Amino acid sequence: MISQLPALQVVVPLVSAAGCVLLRSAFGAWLLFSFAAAASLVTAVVLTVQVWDGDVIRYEMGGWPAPAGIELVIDQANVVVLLLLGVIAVIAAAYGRRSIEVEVPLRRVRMFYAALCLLLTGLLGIAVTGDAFNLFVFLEISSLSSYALIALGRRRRALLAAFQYLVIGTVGGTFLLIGVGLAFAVTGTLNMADLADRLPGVAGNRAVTGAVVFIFVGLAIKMAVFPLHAWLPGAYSEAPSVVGVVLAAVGTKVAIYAFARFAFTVFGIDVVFTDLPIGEAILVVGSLAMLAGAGVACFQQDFKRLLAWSSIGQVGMIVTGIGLATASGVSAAYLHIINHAIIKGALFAAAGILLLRLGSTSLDSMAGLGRRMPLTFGAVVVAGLGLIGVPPTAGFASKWAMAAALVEDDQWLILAVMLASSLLAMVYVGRIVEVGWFRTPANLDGQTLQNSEQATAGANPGAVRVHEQTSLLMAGSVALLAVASVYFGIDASLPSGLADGAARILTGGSAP
Amino acid sequence: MTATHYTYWIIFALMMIGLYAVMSHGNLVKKLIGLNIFQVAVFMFFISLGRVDGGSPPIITEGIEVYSHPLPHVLILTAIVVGVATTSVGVAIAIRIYEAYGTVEEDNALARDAAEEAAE
Amino acid sequence: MIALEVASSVLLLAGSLFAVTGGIGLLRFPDFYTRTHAAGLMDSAGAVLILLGLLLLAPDLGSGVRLLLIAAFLLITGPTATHALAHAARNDGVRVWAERVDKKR
Amino acid sequence: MSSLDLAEAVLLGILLVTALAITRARSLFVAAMLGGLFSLVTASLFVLLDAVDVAFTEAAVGAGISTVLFITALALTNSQEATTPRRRVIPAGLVAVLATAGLIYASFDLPGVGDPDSPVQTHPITDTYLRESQQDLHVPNTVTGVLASYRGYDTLGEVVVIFTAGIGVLLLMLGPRRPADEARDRAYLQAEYRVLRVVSKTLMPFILLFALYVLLHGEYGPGGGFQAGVIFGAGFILYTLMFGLAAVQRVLPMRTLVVLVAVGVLIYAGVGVATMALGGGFLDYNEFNPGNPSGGQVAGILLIEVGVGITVAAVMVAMFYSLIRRGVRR
Repeated sequence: MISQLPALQVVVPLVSAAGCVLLRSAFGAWLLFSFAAAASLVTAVVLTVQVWDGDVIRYEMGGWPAPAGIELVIDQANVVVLLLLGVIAVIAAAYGRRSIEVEVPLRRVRMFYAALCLLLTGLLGIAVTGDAFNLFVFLEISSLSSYALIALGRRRRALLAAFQYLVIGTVGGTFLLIGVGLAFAVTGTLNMADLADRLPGVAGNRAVTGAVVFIFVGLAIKMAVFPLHAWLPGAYSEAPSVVGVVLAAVGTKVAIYAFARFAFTVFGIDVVFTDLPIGEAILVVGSLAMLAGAGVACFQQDFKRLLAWSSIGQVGMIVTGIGLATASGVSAAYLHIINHAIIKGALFAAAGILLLRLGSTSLDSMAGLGRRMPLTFGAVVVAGLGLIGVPPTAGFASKWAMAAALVEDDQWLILAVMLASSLLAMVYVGRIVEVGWFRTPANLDGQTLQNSEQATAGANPGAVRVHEQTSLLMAGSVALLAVASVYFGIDASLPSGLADGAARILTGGSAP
Repeated sequence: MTATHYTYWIIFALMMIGLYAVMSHGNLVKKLIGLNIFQVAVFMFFISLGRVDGGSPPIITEGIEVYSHPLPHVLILTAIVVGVATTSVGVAIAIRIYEAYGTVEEDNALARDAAEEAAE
Repeated sequence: MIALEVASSVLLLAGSLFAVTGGIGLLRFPDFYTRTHAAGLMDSAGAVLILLGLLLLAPDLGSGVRLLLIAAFLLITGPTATHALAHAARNDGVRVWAERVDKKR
Repeated sequence: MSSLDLAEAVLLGILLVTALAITRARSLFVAAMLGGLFSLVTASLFVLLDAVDVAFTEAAVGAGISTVLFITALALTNSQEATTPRRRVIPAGLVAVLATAGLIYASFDLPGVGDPDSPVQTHPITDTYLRESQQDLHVPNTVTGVLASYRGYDTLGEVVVIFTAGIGVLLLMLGPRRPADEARDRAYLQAEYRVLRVVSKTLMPFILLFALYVLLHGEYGPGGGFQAGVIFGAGFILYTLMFGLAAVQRVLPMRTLVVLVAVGVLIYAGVGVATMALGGGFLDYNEFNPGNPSGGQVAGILLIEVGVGITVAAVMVAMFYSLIRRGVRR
């Protein structure tokens, strides 16, 4: 049983997706999704324990040894991602129970859960695979399901956001495919370990350079690295709340993992960072992203949009850590992947509660929130402090690690940029606090939540009313994430242990 | 480099036309058609990698010794399916956009959203 | 053997001629219905003649039967498609070309 | 230049012209039909490049399904395109030119097309796929062997992609059916389509038979579960076009289709779970017949191809149903 875990990690949510379609009740579909999420988390925990000492688990799909067959690879660099996915999936199951009921028409709920299972399958599949083409296939599974899920947002602009994401995301996926093709042309293999063995033999080849550039640009689109971020604000802010939580917490993170995997274990530090100026390019782009993301976030009028722009800045910080290509830089990047997932998950989950209670996520509607919904507001403030990086939050821990990594590499300018972006974060978080605490609430009667389809049909008989009560499961999810974001700031041993392990595997030069 | 590289270059030109069509056109359906051209050109690139001079289709037959490489064919079979799956979801979203906005021109739809925002 | 090859070449050439004529017709004919006629010709006569030409060169029975089946399939679907096109055009109110329309231009 | 090279060059030329014509066409119907032509010519090119399985699929999918999808989209939206604003032209052109320049730069170090000494051809897996597979699988069509066995996990991913697309389209398109739709269906049935109906009714059994042939013959010739599913689905789509939605739904209601979509995926994944339960790895078909591994391989390959076929056919028909129902609603 234990030896089958790598395959089960992907297969359980996959089979659950098909099961959700077969079931006749929405509650059954929810149960199945919850089961898939819990199973993913348990599997991830067991796998983490198994590779904790730096072991690498290889699983041969179909019993064919790589490179003829496809292998799954589990090591410290991807168990972090698996754990995050498991945790966020469980949160989504708890949180979605009520949130989906309100935001999605009943007849679509079963398929909605099926699509969530598929999103999970795709993201897990990217994380565990040891084959470059297989990564593309699972990337497309996760992308397709997220396009459909985003399009189900309540407003009509969700459709436009989903379409824009579909077009640019597919171009990104195809760029990845071109890059894989170029690498295949000069090595004859698709297996990551085999690629890593054979690529040094063709070092300096212009086709390899092309492969690096196309794979990285393709993944950068999926990571929403500035200036390829255009799809992100619309997609994250218009998606149904639970989809927003999952995507904001782990969507881009999985692409960042894939990026690190290609950079460090497939092409290797020598090709990417020594021979080519990719590291410098990443640092420039990451710095710009930190400034632009945080800067634009300050001017947003909508809470979710503000959070989405803030994500662009935070992704910039994570890739900066990877661009340093040092053990401490990669470790800091991984630490921030973990912490930012928790923080953004909490904030998007809180935004979903606001949507339910206030019928809107505009900053104006949040006036006086501190008095009317003190707990939710408290969670928003705690997580917001994490975005700025105030001690003792988890955000502080990862920014501190990042600052140390930058100092170690003498990147003073980038350190200044990072501090500036933290100041900007203080501005946008400050705006939320100012609105929520110091402004008086507007009149809220008669506001409704509308499904975009119903709105366009003219009449809206099925429009959902603003809810009086916050569901316990939703509030609990937000509280759990907010508490975790403080706990990991006070006792960072678990996340930093994971991050250090990942950095060791990636920068230590061992095979994938 | 040999003379056979012209195949690659024509394929790259097709990719360029597709990519240009995706980005320059504001019509959503046209964007999807452009995306198709772009992807099909990438498929041709992969298939041309598996080709061997004087080879036969990789179906083992007695008396034939040289076969083209089957792996690129397998990959592209999968990629074609991925492509049409994307197209179908894209078409569904485009139809919904038309129902919601009354247009499939991206710029018009964006303008209508902006007008809506200004009215609020 | 030579007789077979000659016969096959004649059929292939005739088929190609039909295809080219059909193509020219498609471009040069004045209205929808005449163009459909040209396209239908290309579909049926051209393709079937080429298939028959290939049939004479078929290396074994299997390929021969397949070629015959394809030809039979084309003979059924080609005219049906042409019919469907013309039918749809008529339902849609597409006018038949007449000399005077041309003179006005 | 051999005649094959000449044919290849001509086809590539046609492709270039077609692609340019597509971007220039203002009428989207023209663009969609030219898109179908583009795929068909590409399929011919794939035959020249020895990729018969891919050619089959590209013809069925690119020229068939995609074109149907685009035409449906146009029927439900607008068929004329507005002029492209000038501000889009320059950045789009810049990106396209940059990407192509990068590719051409990379291509100088690529092995030539057809080079027998290229890394792709000399890698040990080439031998695994072309020679060893004949002992391990006994499947003459190596494309099917690699697709269904060596890289069976990829193919599972492919089925899941189709499944995801089906779920996505249904999520976006499904709506309740109204009485007015039924009336329209009846009106449609009274229209004069006798020739078409007779022909399609006659062809229907042959189409379904051909689909089965393609499914079962996939181990020996071009074809397999995916192509079979497409043909099967196309048969039902043809029937729907001729006899209306209500008639087909008596045979194949939407709920059954949705169940079939999931069943296909479950068959494929179930084969994997079964091999796990038998003590092997996921999708290790040898476990089906430990005494005679190649027999187990053939059985496993056939089973998963059936799963693929079911899902693909069901998704295609379900998508088509939901799209034309949408049309009737407007």
